[in-house]
Amino acid sequence: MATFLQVAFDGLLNGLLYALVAAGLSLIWGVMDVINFAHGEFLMVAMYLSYWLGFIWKVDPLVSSVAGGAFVFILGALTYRLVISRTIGKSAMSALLATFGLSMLLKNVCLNRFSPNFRILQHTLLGGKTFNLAGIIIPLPQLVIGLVALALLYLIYLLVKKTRLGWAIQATAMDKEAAELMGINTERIYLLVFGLGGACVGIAGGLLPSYLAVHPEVGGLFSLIAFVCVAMGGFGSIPGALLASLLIGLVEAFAGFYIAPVFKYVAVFGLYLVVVMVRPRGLFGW
Amino acid sequence: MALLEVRNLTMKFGSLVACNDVSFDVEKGSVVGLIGPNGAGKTTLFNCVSGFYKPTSGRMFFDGREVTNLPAHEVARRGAVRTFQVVRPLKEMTVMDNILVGAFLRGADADTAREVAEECLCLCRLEGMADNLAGGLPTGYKKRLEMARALATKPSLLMLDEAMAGLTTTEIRDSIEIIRGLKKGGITLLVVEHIMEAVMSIADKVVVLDSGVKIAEGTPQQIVEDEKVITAYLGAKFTERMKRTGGVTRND
Amino acid sequence: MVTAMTLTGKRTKRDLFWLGLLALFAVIPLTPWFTRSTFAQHVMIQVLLYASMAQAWNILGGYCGQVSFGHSVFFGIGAYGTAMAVVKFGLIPWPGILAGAVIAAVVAVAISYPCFKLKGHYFAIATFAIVEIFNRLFMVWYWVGGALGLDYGFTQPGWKNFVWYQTKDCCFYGVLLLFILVFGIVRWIEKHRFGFYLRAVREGQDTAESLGVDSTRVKLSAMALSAFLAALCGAFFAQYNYRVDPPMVMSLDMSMKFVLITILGGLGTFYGPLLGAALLIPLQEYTRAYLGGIGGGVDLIIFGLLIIIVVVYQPKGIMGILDRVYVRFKRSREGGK
Amino acid sequence: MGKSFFGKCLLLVLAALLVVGTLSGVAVAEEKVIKIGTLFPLTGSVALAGQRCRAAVETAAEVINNAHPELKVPLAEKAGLLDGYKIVLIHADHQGKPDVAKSEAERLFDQEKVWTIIGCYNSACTKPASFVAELKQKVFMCGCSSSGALTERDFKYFFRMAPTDKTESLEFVEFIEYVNEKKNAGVKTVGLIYENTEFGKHAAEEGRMAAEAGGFKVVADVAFNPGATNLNSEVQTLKAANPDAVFGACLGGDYTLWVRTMKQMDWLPKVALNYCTGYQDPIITGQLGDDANYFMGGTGYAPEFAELMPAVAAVEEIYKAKTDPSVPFDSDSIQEAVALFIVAQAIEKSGSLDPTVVAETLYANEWESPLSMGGKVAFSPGGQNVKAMSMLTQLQGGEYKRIYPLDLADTEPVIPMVPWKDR
Repeated sequence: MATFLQVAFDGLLNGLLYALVAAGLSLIWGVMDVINFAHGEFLMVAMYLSYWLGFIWKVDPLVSSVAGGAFVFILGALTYRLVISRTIGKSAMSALLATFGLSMLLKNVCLNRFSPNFRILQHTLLGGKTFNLAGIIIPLPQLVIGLVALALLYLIYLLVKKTRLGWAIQATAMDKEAAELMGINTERIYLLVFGLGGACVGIAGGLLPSYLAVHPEVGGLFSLIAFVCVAMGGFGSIPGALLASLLIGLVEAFAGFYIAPVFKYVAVFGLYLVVVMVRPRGLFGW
Repeated sequence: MALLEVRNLTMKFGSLVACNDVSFDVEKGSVVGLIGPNGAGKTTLFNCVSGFYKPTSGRMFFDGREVTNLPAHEVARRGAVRTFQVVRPLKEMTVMDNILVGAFLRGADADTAREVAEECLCLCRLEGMADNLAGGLPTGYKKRLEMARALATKPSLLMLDEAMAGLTTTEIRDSIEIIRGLKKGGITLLVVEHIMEAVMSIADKVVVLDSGVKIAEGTPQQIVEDEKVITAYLGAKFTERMKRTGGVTRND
Repeated sequence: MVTAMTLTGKRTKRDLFWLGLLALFAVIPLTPWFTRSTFAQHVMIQVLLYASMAQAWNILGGYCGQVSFGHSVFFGIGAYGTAMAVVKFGLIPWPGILAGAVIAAVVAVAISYPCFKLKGHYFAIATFAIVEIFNRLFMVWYWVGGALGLDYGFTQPGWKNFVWYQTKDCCFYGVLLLFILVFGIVRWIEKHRFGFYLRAVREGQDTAESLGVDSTRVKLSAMALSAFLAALCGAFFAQYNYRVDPPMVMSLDMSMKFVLITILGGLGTFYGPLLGAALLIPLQEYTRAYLGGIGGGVDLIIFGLLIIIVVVYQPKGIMGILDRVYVRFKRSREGGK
Repeated sequence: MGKSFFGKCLLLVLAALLVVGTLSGVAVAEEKVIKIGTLFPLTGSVALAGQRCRAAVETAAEVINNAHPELKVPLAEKAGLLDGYKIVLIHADHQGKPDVAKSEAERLFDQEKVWTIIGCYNSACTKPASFVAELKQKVFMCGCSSSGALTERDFKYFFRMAPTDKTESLEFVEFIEYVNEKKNAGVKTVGLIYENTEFGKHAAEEGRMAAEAGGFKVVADVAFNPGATNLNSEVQTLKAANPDAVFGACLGGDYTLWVRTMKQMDWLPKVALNYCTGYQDPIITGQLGDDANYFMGGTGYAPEFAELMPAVAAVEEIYKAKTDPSVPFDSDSIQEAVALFIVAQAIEKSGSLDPTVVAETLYANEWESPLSMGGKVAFSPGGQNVKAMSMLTQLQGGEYKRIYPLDLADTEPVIPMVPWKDR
């Protein structure tokens, strides 16, 4: 029983991490109907930033995450200006392919600049700390990331649902032309959304070096899982993405433990297929 | 026996009843007009007949055989072909290729199909446009392309969904001519149309829908005088005018 | 009538060009450029192989408009088919090649039947998921070698075993045959009913249905044919590299190659896959050969940039650029008169 | 309709291709040069190891090409070999992909006209690349690829320096028997954790066979996909099976993740033994800090072995200058340097550049190799270095301490490993 709870808890914490990574993707997808293939590389860039801040100036990842968010916000906005804005209105795949090119570019620029070394921050505030809750071991870094994920998702939710800006975003997402007629600067909304989506993943990347090694290839699997989370949750639905991430985290943990670790991603991707077979627009999709 | 028989057709979307217990016949060789105010369920009915929607209840027979739950392509294969109210050209294909897609329904042979397509091209007066991309055509041409494409399948029943909406007067006249030509050629037509004069001038029979219910059926003359139709849809002025002009097409 | 004449005229002219191109390829092995350098031979073989792969994908992704990122699965099944025949059963590769291709087609239909009801990104991500699932299952399926992969031993070189050790001439002709097969099929399809139906389904599924096109069947047939041909390419890949393991053939990277080459060349065009491969593969091979040794992924940086530029500025690919140049060229000539 | 225009464009593209191809074929002819190719994963997920391997070969080439009388290494004293032949290295990158390795090997042999190739780190890449060499009857020198299958193919031109995973597995089991007996460790069960690749899978198979032959029960067999985002289920599975000893084959980042996850889950086996993996990478263990302590593994070289291998230190200085950030040799990269030294000695000794003669010479002699543990290299049919030794080390206080075999040991092993909470 203790093991079961432990596995479940690990799964939930990982699910929250996936949710944090997927949040930005979900926002971008929901508003612009664009899949950002370079999402994982945005994460990687933020992780490098956080690592170097920690390595050179001993800044803790908790603090660096803010810098990571800001940095990737700019990176995202730039990406939108230089690449994505030029693919809007073209075939649905062009943004995906362009961002695939971008992911290749970012990955190899980091490889070139920072070498393929695995880099780990030592002596971080959270690193390696755990506490025991009724027999369940809870790692502090993952827990903090999980809490940040919840807070951030809630903030995005509030932003989209409750603020003026959020209305503008929703209007743009529903009908770009109509929103323009209503005087919304959709170009700016897109820019902002892409930046915000970047910022979310930037915050995740800033926190991760607390326990995960940084290297140029680190983003790959994260972005795949984030895609699956977002698609499974349903077109741009933040609660959907959260639910899907938690489900994926749990399935990963249970399949990994009760079937075999090699099958854990088979189960994750299989789950996605099953879900979309039943609900072709995802859990919360319409 | 009628070419198309619709019996007690009902279509519900959730709690919304788009068509309620509609029955009518389309006789072979005739032109039947389907009219009614916006939201009366004309297009829904069309979608049911052409196999795009599965009706909630009711049955349909085409050429003596039941077509109620057949998929759209099968209905088309049987010979009941429709056009779309909002034109749907195959944008990145040329006009000729568009029509060829229809023509291929009656045989895989490319040369025969090409001959058929040429005919339809001429019939719908698209001769000079064969090599243009369909996506770049002006609206009027797109409407005619819809028709040409459907014709190329050699249908026995052609269902036109507002083939004249949004056209200029001259274009409407052309279309009416084309439809008359088709009728002469032995094709049965079921026409949804908003432009009353047009319907009245070509239809042998008119079916009127209102809020999903059939409220009248009869010759144009009968329909124009039907009280229910006048209140629900046509309005007294229109009837006056129709009587005055004797149902001849004109614009206002 | 005029139209009919120009259409027929166009047809023969294009066919002549196509035949001329094949003749050109056929004599390439006789040129000193080819005979002197096995690397040039390798690059040429890769160009034809990847062009064929991309064309196989193009049937589904370009002509039929169903952008699948799952083609490496079928490519992989083809590769495993022949490798199993040779390595596991000690046979000649031919029955394996055929079996692999047939299995790939069957698997493709089985997978895509439910997937085709997904739209847009949901479909794309489903194909990602399928690649990952297959990759991971093959990694632990020890009957087919699992993570260890299947390695070819020495066999008698020649057409019977479809391996050559000392020269690449026959390899080149082997891949040329594959190329002719794939491109020939697509050429044939383009002119026949199936080709029109493919494009009709791409441009508008409802419209196609209204004209009596069974869109599901068309898509499934396209998928099966596309997977069958991709599997043949996979079989050649295995024979050519003397080895198969899951990351080599069933990976997102490999899937992306199918897509990128076609998009770069021109989606849904006949020569697009060849043009894409003729640009991308030499670029990839030569940059890796002459910059890769320096390390630091410079070749991949260039590669990434190029993809962005092409996708953003010329979404119709090289064919689009050629079209534009051609229009300008024609206009200037007409202006001159 | 303009298709002839496309024809012209296509022809132009092809013509451009032809020109590029011709240019590339022009090789710079130089006299008295032996070209040697290196083929490592310079990009991709194991690029770090690949780049260090390349630096190691460069180091060996520098020692051979220039007069280094201060170094106690064969061929260091005078410049070049065979009366003034110099070694020129041609580097290539296989990106960790077997198909690329195969075509790059062909290019190195045919276009660059290299005399031999040293490589390829990944066993999966070494296989097709050495197959090419064998077909062309060229010598292939393999430093550290560990898959035992490589030397079971009866190739005539293939030579491998490092011990295989089989050798290591047997040594692991021997070591466990030793600690059971002398230290009362009470190890009865074994768990395996490995990345599911050619390397990991093969190592695990050998580990399982060796363990079962030694009478140990294998209670956990955990394969995982490299580059994982977390190893929770993997470690949880291990923890649930609770084996006394664990054989691990995890590279790079996965190794650190494994160790850290074990710490988080507060579990440790009594004995954790690693194949040539992340454990031996001084950078990675350095980054793990104190958490890396008490883990054990097979090690071909560590800076702490200076007294055993006195000649290495000076060579290592050259190596350090070639790596960025500057690192000492590790067990993998040093084997690649050995590969070049050995083949150069064989060329020198046979006085010939005929691959067949050199290969025969390689088989016929026992070679001095101050960079190898044990100092000697000799090959059995199939090309395995039978003198290859692996020393078991344990990290204590951040240093690799030699613990087994006993005649070379300098430290008592800490068995069982110190539990996390007592550290």
